[in-house]
Amino acid sequence: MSQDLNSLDDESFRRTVRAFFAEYYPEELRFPKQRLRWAEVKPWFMALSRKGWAAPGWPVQYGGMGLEPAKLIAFIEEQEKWGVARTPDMGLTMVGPLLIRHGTEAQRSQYLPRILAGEHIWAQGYSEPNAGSDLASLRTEAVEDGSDFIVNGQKTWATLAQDATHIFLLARTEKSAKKQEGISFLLVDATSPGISVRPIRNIAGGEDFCEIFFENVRVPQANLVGERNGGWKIAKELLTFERIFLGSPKQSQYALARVREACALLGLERDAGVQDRLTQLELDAADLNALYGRFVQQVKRGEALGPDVSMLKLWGTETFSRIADLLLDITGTAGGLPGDIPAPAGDSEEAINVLTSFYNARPATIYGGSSEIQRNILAGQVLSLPN
Amino acid sequence: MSQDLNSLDDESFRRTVRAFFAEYYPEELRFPKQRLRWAEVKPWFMALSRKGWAAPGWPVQYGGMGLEPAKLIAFIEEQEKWGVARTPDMGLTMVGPLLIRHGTEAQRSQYLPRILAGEHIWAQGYSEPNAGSDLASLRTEAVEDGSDFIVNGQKTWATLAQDATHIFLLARTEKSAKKQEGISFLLVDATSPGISVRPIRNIAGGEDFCEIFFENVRVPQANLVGERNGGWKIAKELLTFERIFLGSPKQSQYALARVREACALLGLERDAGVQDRLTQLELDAADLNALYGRFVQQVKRGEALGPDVSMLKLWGTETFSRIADLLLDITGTAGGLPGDIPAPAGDSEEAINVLTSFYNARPATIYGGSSEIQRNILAGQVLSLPN
Amino acid sequence: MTAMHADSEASRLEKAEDLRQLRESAEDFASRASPLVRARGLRGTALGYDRAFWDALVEQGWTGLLAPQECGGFAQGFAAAAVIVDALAMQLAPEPFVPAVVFAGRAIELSGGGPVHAELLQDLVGGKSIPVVAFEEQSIATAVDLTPRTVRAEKFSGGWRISGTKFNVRAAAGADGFVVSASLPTGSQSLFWVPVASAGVAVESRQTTDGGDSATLALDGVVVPDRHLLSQGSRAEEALTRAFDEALVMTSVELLAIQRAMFAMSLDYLRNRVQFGRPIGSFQTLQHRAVDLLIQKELTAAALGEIVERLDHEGAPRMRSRDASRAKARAAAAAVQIAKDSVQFHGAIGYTDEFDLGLYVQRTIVLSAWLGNAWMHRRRFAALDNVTEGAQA
Amino acid sequence: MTAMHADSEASRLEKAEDLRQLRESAEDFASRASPLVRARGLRGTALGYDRAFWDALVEQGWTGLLAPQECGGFAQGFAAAAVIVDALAMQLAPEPFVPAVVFAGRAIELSGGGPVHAELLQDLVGGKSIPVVAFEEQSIATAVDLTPRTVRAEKFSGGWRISGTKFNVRAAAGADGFVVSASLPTGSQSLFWVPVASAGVAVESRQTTDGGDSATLALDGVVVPDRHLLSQGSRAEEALTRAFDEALVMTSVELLAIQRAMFAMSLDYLRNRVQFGRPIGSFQTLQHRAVDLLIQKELTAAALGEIVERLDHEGAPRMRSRDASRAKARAAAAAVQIAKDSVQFHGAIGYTDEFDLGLYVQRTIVLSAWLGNAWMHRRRFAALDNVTEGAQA
Repeated sequence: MSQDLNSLDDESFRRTVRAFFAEYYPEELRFPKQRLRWAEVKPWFMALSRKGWAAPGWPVQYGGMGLEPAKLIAFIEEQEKWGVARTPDMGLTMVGPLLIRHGTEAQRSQYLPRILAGEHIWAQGYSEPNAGSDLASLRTEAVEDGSDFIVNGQKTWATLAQDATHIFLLARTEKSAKKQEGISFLLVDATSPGISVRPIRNIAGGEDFCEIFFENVRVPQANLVGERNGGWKIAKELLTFERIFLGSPKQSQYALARVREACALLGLERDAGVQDRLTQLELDAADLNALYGRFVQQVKRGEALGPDVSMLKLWGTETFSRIADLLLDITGTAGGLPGDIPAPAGDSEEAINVLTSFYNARPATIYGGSSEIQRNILAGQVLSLPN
Repeated sequence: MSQDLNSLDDESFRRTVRAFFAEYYPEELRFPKQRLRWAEVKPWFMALSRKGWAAPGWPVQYGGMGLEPAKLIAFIEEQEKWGVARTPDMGLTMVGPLLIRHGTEAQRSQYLPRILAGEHIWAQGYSEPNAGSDLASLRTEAVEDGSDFIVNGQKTWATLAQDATHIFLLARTEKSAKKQEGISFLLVDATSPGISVRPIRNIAGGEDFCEIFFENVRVPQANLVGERNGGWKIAKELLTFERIFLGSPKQSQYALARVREACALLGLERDAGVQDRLTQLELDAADLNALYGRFVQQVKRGEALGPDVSMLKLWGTETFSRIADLLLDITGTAGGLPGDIPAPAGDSEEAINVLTSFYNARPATIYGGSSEIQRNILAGQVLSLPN
Repeated sequence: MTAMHADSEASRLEKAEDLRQLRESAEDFASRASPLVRARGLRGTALGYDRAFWDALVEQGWTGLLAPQECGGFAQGFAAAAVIVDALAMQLAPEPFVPAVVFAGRAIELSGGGPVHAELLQDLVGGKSIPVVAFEEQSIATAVDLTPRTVRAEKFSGGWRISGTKFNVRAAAGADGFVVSASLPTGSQSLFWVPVASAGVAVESRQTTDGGDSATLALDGVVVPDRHLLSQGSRAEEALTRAFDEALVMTSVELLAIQRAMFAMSLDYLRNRVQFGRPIGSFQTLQHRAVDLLIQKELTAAALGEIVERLDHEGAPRMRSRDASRAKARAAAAAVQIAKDSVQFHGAIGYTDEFDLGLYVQRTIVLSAWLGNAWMHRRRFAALDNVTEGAQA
Repeated sequence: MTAMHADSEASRLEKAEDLRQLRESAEDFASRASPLVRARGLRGTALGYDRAFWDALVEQGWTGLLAPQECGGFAQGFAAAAVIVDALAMQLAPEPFVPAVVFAGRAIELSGGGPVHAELLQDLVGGKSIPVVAFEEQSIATAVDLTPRTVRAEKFSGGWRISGTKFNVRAAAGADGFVVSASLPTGSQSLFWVPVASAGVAVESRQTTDGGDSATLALDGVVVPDRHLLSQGSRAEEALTRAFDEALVMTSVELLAIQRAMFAMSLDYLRNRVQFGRPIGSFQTLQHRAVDLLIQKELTAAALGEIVERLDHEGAPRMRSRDASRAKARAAAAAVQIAKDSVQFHGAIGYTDEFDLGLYVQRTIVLSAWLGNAWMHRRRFAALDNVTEGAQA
């Protein structure tokens, strides 16, 4: 069936996809203002799963749609146009591609189908309280014990881990080695005894991130991905890949749409002061989109991404942050109110949400490698500036 | 007579000063767009000198006006309002106060009267081609030879040294010492054999700065100021003092006036995009003025200035630079033209000068300690951030 | 002249010493009686603050700091008020000192010296009543506008009847009454005292991001007696404008205190947090960013230094409004910048609710928007500059 | 479909290979024939450039890169033109390739296919004539405006009589004639060919900051024959707009080349200049600033990548204008930023005329303003976005 999709012309393909969205995607979840939890978005994911559309980018042999790049982009664009929510997608975007590339046959057959079926929801266990920007200084350790590892430690900053059934994590398996060299990549069942997950309330009042505590958690050695002590290379590969994802112009484009709506509701469409700033940001996003396109082409051609992909994450998140600042400015006296604020002078039902963007912009420049880390990477690895 | 001035009330004092300007200051030199050369401004300086007004801030005993702080500020304000040009003032603002504080009696009686008489024009010899931001790494050396030093080396970045009769400079008198510790402060007659001065043409087409070459130049040891090898401390004191001077809001206020004039001539007075930026910059300058006032109060109270004065130079020059950027933006298609550009659609004689501000903003954040150096000083010496 | 000069210098020194003592006792009180955990605990409660703590402020005499002596106050002026505002803000005390004592109190005082004004001020000073001002008429205002248009008052035999809706009334949930601006049938404006218990008053509260309260105040034919007309015409306009400007400056003082607190937390973190084997404060980019924040904080302090001083002197209303907008523009923008960069310095932990930085960030967001944000006040400043004659907005 | 796809892929690869070869030979030629010392020496000369070097460009066939084959050109399109523009800009060659070959040449070509157009293009291709466009009617324009208003042409028995003044005509001193936009008595607009030698033409040159030439062109009852009316009405409007947009994009290509040159000089200096015992490029703040410039340069390159490609395809004029303004907005702002920061990186030496960086800075200033600066083009971009129907500005 995916074969059929690939052979459609662009417009027919988009029409097919839109028709599916119209039929199955819940109207009330269109253009959600916050990240949705698994319980909210599960029915939709299951509809995708039944259709065989859960993993548009995976090869057909592993249950994906195997869409060719242009189709994949069209698929994503149509999702965005329809306002389709993001599902908990660590399994689809990170673990799946990782296992296809580095996993054993056993790992692939154990995990991939369950990701597609919505049975396994994955969370990431990278950061630790004392290993933030300096990720390689992590201390969570996995000590060999028979055919298992015994894992002890604490992870933090794990997105929506309260919904996760599984965790992929980095743990130290060799203490004496140089800090990057003693790290392994493990797959862990979140229901294993000794694991506790605690959502972290954030300053926006949300609970998008969690702490995960590991106390003598048994993890079979079969759950090691790649070489023992070779986890850092895999993690870096994932982080590089993540940066193209985190550098997508989507977040900025979405926020710009919110600013334009606010301008319309607040009568600021002809205010040159506001429009000058907005236009600058629109061009920042347009040129980000062009830069993003270059990296997407690179991926399409099957080339590995280099450290220069950090530019995307940097410019993308900082542009988003500037857009959020503009939104906060132009919503004037309502800036202190979270949630939807009714538009002024309105019989209309229209509302403006100010603070979600502002608060979302804060972690955006921190996680996935802070802006400072990205600039260090670019200065050292791309510009070859001296140490 | 200066006593009389101090006893006047503020308005009478200002009236007296203005009357003098009106009588003696050449009309065609009011509000000059560029720094004037000595030949242009000499007649005016001589008028000041004859009146005994050459050095408003010096104590009466050394031939100054001995104005109390409030009067001194009023004097400066009236100069600015009248558009009085800056004279070559290194002698008045730097060498004079320096000798009053650190000089010998002989040095004072030799140099101070001649500064007041317009006989001696001073230039600064600090920077070298390889000692810019890292000033203490300077290499110009002064080797003892009988009752003289023999000076060899090269100075650069010396403002208007082509007009100077004398040079105060930093030279290395002890090579083996730690780099800050082997430096002495010397007064040098610019007509000494072995000195050559070469104006440096800059990218704006001007020649405000010079290189000075020293080839076996004899300088009497009597021209040493302060302790031998103790020049760094004196230089730092002068630099700190210079920073309050370089951090004056004057430059920004002057540039803002140019922007406002341009807005009027270009019909941009009601353009909210331009006005939003202009207002931001006006507030930046207004708050700079308040901060400047705090340091002026400190000087008035006779307190030494600390490293926090670097804030003034930083904010002052960077604000000026942003104003220059705005001027360049709003003069649109004329941005490539140096000099005065006739205003559009005009029978009027009005003209706009775009590039002078833009080019002047470049060295402003470089000399007197670059913005990077100022931030280092503030981070280390004011915020005590670790090294 | 010389003698006068010496005298005024002596009185200036004396005043400075008084303020120093006030600051010492205020800071001592605030840090003892209002640790951060108190502010944290009050977030999202019904009033958003603690009436018993308000009584303690009354006890200290601070609710009477501005009011004239004939109303039981101490008429100490804004230099003194700023000291209290600063000390309370540093501890994030959520009690509505600026909304009630400054904004509402001054609006009442400046409205006139009649018996009702005196009574209201006595109640404020004595802690019997907490008044707040209700003047905004848009759910989201993008320009400063103090002129009432949609809230109207009409005279009838039994007094005045007021109808309309006010928005963004901060600390309304715990207020005992409202100073309400209303337009009169003559087209001129007025200020009324509207007790919260009046029939037809509906307070619809919602939580601000700092866990405080901001309400929509619906007035549906609310009847008040004649004596509740506090002022009208140009007097009402001037009273509201001046009290608004004074509240702006005092809010800027709060924002400066919060800037200081966030900056101090950041410096502390920069000095102590180790990554890559070094304190992160040794990284030059973070150092330079900290310097830029220092400058913003010092610009705020320098601007407020001259503006607070001028507030205690009679001056042209237009200049006072310019000053006030300038203060808020700098204080709010600098605070938001410091808040954002402080979170960035701290990384993940700075985004967690359990870390105290977030409390300051949340308050920053609320205060920077209240009475108009930096963008709005830059525009007000410019508009006042351009008015060369005639009425001001 | 699959076959077609493969074909177009093959032709795309072939084209890419052609461009690669063109780039190689262009860079080779430019660096050999136009070292920076040549550009330096031509500053402030009468023409601001070297007609003999122009002849060498003719020799290379580059003046004919865009023109149709029937006029002796090669119709290679803008992807190829961009290669030449880039190579010449990198060496700061001051010859008016974009003003003449792109802007004037395309304005003539798009105006029509008559004998006079062919003749003018042949002369351009063959180096006999260097035409430039005169369209600005304000000494300082703050908004992009291509509509002639004050320069008017009137028909009379002997042809047309043109009067009025054009401003900011770049490279006018060496031009053999002008493509002049003029309004007609009917209110519609037109493009005329005005040879420089015509009676009533006065060229008042002044030096731009890069030592080039920009003139005010006064036309005092200049008489031209009927056949010099190149186009009128919507055709004239479209020709001028399209040629203007193409010139904008090619100017952006020049600015990108200059960005690259300045950035490379800066990296070199950062790596080699030692202060405080370390290369200054090891200081983190300078590193991060360099990264921010890298991003600006790459954003320019990415934007131009898609925009130059679209220029060779027919598309909606409004989209082309949006693209062109977007290109200029980014390229100019990024170049000015890189220029300023490069001077800052270099310190004192970066401000001296004898150091080559200044040559690039001066050209940056000129090119960023020519045809409208970043601020103006952001506004044009936004205005085109907002036009949903009807005529565009």
